[in-house]
Amino acid sequence: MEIYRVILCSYVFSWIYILSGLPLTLSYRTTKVFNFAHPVFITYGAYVAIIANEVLGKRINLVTAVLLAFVVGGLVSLITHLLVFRPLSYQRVSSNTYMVASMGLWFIYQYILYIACQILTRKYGANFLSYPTIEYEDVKLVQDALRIGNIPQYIITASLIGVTISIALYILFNKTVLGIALRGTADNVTLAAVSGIPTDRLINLTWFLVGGITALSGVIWVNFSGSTTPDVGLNIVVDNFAAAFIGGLYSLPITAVASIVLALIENTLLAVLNYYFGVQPTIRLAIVFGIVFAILVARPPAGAAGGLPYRFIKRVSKK
Amino acid sequence: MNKGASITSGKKLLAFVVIALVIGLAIGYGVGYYTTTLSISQAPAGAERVYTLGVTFALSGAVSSVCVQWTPVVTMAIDDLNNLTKSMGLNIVFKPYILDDASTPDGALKNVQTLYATGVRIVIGPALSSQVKAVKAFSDANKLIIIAPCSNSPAIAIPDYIFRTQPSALRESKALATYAVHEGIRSVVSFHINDEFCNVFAQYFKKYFEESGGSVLYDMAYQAGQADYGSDVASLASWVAKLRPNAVFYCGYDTDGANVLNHAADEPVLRGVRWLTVEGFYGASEILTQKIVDFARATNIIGIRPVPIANPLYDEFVEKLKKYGATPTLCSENVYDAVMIAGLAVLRTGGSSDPEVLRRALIEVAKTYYGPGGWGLFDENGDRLQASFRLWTMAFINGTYQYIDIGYIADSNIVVEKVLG
Amino acid sequence: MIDVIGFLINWLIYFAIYSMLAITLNLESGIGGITNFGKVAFFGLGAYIGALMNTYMLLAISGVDVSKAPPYTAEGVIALTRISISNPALVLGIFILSILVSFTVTGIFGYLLTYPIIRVGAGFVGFTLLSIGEVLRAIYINTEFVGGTYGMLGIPQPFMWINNTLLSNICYLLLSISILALIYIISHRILYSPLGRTLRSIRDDDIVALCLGKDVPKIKSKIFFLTSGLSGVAGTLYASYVSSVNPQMFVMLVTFNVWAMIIIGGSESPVGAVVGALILTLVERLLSLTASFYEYLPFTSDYLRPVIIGLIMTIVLVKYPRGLFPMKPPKITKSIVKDLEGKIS
Amino acid sequence: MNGEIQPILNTRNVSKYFGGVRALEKVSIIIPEGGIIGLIGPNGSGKTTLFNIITGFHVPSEGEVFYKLNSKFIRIDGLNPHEVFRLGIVRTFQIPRLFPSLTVIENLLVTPIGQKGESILNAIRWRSWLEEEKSLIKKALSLLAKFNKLDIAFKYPAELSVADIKLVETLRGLMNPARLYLLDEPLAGLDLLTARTLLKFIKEIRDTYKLTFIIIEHRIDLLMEIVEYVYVLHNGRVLASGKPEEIIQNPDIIKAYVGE
Repeated sequence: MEIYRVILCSYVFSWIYILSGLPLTLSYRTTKVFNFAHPVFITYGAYVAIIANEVLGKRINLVTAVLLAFVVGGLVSLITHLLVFRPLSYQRVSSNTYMVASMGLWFIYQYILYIACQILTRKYGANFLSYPTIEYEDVKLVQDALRIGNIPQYIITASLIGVTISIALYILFNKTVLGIALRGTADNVTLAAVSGIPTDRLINLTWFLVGGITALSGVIWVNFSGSTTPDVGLNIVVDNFAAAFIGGLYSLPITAVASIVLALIENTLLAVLNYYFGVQPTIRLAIVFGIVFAILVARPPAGAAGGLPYRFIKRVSKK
Repeated sequence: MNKGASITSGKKLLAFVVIALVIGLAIGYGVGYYTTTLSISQAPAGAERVYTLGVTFALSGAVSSVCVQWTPVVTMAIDDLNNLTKSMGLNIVFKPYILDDASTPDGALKNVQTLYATGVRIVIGPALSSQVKAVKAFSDANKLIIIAPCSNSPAIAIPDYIFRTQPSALRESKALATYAVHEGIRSVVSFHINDEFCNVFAQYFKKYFEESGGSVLYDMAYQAGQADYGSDVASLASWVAKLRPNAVFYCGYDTDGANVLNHAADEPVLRGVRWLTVEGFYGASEILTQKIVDFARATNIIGIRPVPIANPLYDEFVEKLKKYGATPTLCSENVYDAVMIAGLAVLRTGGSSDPEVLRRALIEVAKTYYGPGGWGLFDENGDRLQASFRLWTMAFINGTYQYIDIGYIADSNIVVEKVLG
Repeated sequence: MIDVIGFLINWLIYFAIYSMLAITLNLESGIGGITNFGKVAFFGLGAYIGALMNTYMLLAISGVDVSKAPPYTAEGVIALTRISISNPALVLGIFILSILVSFTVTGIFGYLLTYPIIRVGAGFVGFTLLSIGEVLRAIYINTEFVGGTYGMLGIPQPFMWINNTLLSNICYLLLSISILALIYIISHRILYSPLGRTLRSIRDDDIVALCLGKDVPKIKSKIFFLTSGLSGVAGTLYASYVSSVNPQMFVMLVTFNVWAMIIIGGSESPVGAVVGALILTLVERLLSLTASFYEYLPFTSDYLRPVIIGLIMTIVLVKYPRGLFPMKPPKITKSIVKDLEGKIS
Repeated sequence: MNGEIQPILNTRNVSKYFGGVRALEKVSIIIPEGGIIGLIGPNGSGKTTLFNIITGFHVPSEGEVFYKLNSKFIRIDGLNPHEVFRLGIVRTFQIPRLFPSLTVIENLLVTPIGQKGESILNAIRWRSWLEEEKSLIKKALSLLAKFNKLDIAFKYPAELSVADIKLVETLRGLMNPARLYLLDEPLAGLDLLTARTLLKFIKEIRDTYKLTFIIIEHRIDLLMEIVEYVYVLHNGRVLASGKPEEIIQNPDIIKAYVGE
């Protein structure tokens, strides 16, 4: 069994899921918004890299892509917050209202991208709705310098971005005043506001980070996958939601672990099932969702909400 | 919370919504009236008569990357039709009415209903067989002519108002199976996307291949609409390493195809077998990368596609399409033929909107139509009768990566003209 | 030759089916507090049950060898078309039976799902049910009996034997509208009854409701049985209308469309659900009807349709966060109080 | 404790562990019928856990809870919360939890158990429950009238004052034949005047409806004004119990509160 490639895929997917899943949990924790527009951050990140690549004559550096994607993703996220989520939060709406508003946003962003792709396709000739892998020039240079050309480039890209962002996030949240204020805002806005933390600005910052970091997973994606489509965010975000829910919509570490586990299940477990048990990989979604379902039912997550104190089977104490 | 205010504003809203709806309905009525008069009724003498051809393509969603490349083809075909009418001195102008169905059956049905309501009597599209099935009942009931350019499902091979310019998958699979046996391939592992188009190919390829003495050692499908197929390719590699087939039969589209081939190119095991495929990812620009073309040469990947050889019309079509900023992809010649046959049928009836008249005209026109996709003749089920195919592969020629045709299959005669190293 | 009538009929059938989903979703989510992100699971299950009964059963009773002509092949479809025109009594009978069966089976399916719903807690119900929807879809895709990726086709529209398309469509529309009316009345009556009050209290705070003696799981399971069953009926109606089912029809987007309807229309009130369904289904159609107006744009004008729908959704919600027609407190309580006025010391 | 008074509820050696953490250990208390009993102790001493066990939120790890019903004692630990409520045990929460989208009168009307209109089939036939609804509304209105609060009947909880919310929350239980009230910090956040009014009201309804109250409260000074007996919990154990005046002078308790 060709376990090597399966492990590579699981590895890259772990980073992609972590980079897009953690911000999802963070945004829910901060603002209680089920953001269904989250996939557009991934997609926009990927498309920023693609468009930059095309504009720069198919020679793009990872650094350029990362910076552009981070800024664009962050801005889209911030604008979304300022124009839609913040006005809604002033009116104390239910989470379902946020959800539907974010769905509306998803439609807008997604189809603006389709329009942009069509116009760009006319201008540059490439099919933007299905774009080939992008190779990053500077990563190639580093690879040549270090004589590690035989390692797939996406491994290096994913590791670089993933490790950097993880460390940065860890330091931000655990070692800096700003991060502690951010966490405080995330956990209890009222309390944070009373304590003199400028919550409004911090929530803006959170949204910027959410969009920016999520967009980076798109930057890894275009380097990894053979093709990028406007649906890429949608395909990835399902697993983000699964991971976020397993993490109780609260815990960043559990979300990260759940992301890795999901990446392993989707890649390794399915390959094993297929090879040793003849199970067709077409059941992938059923397996992922079945497992999430089983986890949620077997170990209801504590955190954002708990189950009802109700026992279907009567239990009494030991004598 | 201010209850009272929200209740009174509710009343205002009610008024607002009702007014909006009335206006909306009025617009809808007006538009319906406007477009129908334009497309159907007799305009004053001397003025142009506009005939609208409905188009519903999956311009967003799962298969959008293929379908967006069909819109230039439609534009081109409509231009050709209008040049024709002009040169004939007719004052009919054709106009496309392009709608996006988001790759969903539901979207296709809604679009077809809208198009029909605006007076359209011939619809080009939808792309997927599942969408064609969803519009079938509506087409049957209202006698709306549907010309599907890329549906190959034998389940819709029924005499009705649905025509298909994509030849049946049966003959194509049979031709590919014959080719495989001819090449000395005795065993294959089948690997395809789990969707109707490719499942049909896989099913019939297996049938005909096994009838000719070959064997399909393992049939593996991967789920459409995933982010990535790396692990599925790894599983395929495991099977190939274990079962040691002569070849891999592959069916996929451009997006998933690029993904699969990219991963496959990294697998030494998969470089060591022949690859056979159909027209699924033909023409996709994202597949023409150095990595994949190298892989294609290493495995001598051969695809089949339903275009007859020695068809100068096809070469002309490719050349002309370049001016519209597009290259031929999956089914694009069928799209062109669909629009042309529809337009010619309309001209033959003199702009009629009677479905029966149109249907008969369509069948008659197709009998004498020869386009880039070959002879237009439909069989009794309204499916294109076409039994000659091209064999294609990818190569690096004259400094560019490109798709090239290397031979053809006609009536089970196999001719391979070019042999690439 | 203006086909406004045909346009209206087709839109109204869609509207009716989506209204059923919206009203039931409103009943279970807006009022019952079950955040159902898996609406499409019940819709799809109903559609598949309807499809299975209206094809396999019809073929078997008519003496066609089902194994040779299953409803996902051309032979099956041709046989079904023949039967559905020639044997109206049988077609109608099986159709009515399929609606009943689909109500029962989908209802029981929903009833059984109450266990995980209670167990995971309110915040996680949505995703749990969404998973169920996707698992079901994966099952359809991988089961040959129900057509796999081919889906099933040739499901007879029960009035197809009427030799007039318009008339048979009108019949179907009337049937759908009357079922819709029935569902509306049921929903309206439940909402303004003591049960509705209890449901709203459970939605507000299920723990307190439990502390006040409400058997929350039992009440939720009852209401979920009803709403799931009714969504199943909507599914059956949809399958017979489109006359084909396919796993691609029952994707998450359907659920979210219905959610958009009830939130825009005004969560909690059945009027809101209907208005939401009306606005979204109509706007979409009107936009596609006017797509040819914008041909001069440098891109496919139909891409604007989802953008405009998205804008409508966001703007309406930012302006009216409680939706266009939020629920009003029951009038009946007020009128009784008025009657009693003066009698209370 | 006075021998003549019949207990309505007693716990016998109730213990509760969460994972390895001990929340309650062998707590035995006796609640006399018709009494107002105080339950005090520092934060984390297990008061709310005890309430949770009595009301069926938690199953005790050890021990039993008995409740007198029709002059017989039945075991109620392990019952679900709604079953406990149906036996006449009403609980309020630290933060008042009225149903925010229901008006005050609806908040009262929702409480009666076994309403006819709560079954789906009856709910659809309005006539089947209309009579019952009328009598319930009458009852609710007369309850409100008794406390001169008829004017808030159609207000939403968000429009009420804190005292009114607490009042409504307590009245909610009276829509049923309630017998035992468990109040969790009813005085928290109230100014002195309102707090006294509420206490007066508790006494009043106790006398009118022959109820029993167990009250968790941190404002001991106020609490001592009305309770007849006090249990002090500390670190999950009963540290002391007795009449209020005895408790106030007990140095152990002062140490438990102030010391550590």
